[in-house]
Amino acid sequence: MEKKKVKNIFVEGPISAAFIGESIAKHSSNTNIGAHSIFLGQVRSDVLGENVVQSIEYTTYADMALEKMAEIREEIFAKHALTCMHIHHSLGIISAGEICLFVFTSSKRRRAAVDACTEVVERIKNELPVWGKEIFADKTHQWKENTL
Amino acid sequence: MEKKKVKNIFVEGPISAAFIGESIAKHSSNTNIGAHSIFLGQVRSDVLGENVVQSIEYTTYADMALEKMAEIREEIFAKHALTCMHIHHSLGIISAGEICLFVFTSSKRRRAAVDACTEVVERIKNELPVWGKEIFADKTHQWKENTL
Amino acid sequence: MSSSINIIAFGRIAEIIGTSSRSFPHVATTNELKEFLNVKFPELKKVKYAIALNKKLITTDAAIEVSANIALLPPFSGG
Amino acid sequence: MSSSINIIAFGRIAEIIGTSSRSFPHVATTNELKEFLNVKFPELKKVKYAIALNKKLITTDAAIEVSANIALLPPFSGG
Repeated sequence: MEKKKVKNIFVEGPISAAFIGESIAKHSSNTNIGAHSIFLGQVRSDVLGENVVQSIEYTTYADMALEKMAEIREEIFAKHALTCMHIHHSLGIISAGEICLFVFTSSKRRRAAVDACTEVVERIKNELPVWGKEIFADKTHQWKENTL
Repeated sequence: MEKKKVKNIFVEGPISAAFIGESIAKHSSNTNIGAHSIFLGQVRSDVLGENVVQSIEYTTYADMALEKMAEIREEIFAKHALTCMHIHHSLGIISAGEICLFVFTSSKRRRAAVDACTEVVERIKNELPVWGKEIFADKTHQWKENTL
Repeated sequence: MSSSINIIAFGRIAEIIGTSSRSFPHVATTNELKEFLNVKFPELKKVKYAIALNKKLITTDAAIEVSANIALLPPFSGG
Repeated sequence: MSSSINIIAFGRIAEIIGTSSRSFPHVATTNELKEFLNVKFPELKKVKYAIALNKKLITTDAAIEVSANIALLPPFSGG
């Protein structure tokens, strides 16, 4: 089996805006970067009939997800002239309004960062074994399904 | 003449990572948002022969730029199902590694935020009367030209 | 002693089979496993799910080794 | 007293004409203005620039009112 560097992308709980700010600040020392593209997923309080989503509980099959993510990372770097890419996905209960996904790509010119960011978000949603359980105000729940 | 709400997008000096973090944090109260897309332009220390870019000095024809930006904003909102859009562009001297452009779009589902962000960045670069003077270490300069 | 296989399950599938990790008698292939599970847990017939063998999604019928990591995966909904 | 027009210039164009705001004798159209400027500042011939009248880019020859806001704009390079 081929070896890939497997980086953890999962964090317990929501991703704070301050953490995102700090991640951006760290890149000021790399003066070869001209463009950053960031995607943030935020938990939405969708209304389903009489119910309102209060939070989403995320679980994953971590071994498989991280192996798949390493594969995606390798393919994205082969395809786009990126300087760096950072990905953070929440696990556990994330309340409406909180951030559950942070994708951050950087490159010399904007095209690579923008294209890679969009592509990796699609691949995360379609290919990573992660599940979101939408928890309603009355404590019932339903399982999210990503639409392609 | 038609009236458009003209919002200022220009800030003197670089855009701080902390400001970006605070802007993100402000959106947690809007639980109708599911996706944020952010583009950041960072000043690159390009090498031209023996010279290295130390900073870029940005100037604008503010009256015309803000009128054009209001027009772009209106068209972007008509085209994409956005919740909100925030744009900040630096003026004055911005050093290599500092952020000079911050475009921030939010929407219920990711497609609108992502497409609008990419589109508005292109339009800002192509249509706003803003000029960047690349200042080299030896204090000589050259005028940037955006490539399409 | 007849051999057994260990199966992990996630999300809605774990709810249906009542646990996230469980042993079953060994079956030879992934299609046979699906048939076995559909009989044991009729509710599974209503749910779309995939099988991963050793962390790889199975798209056609595949042989199951006794030592394989077998996972039952409902539709993904990360991000 | 002959009428005059006020012109603002930016970036490289302001460097060439030596100032960012300046009066010139009134000319009737934007094409005439370009000819006048090219004679007065031969270096301008080497530079691509656009003219904005009242904050709108001019793409064909246009009449210049005495009161018009006239701006000389080198290629944009924001962002």
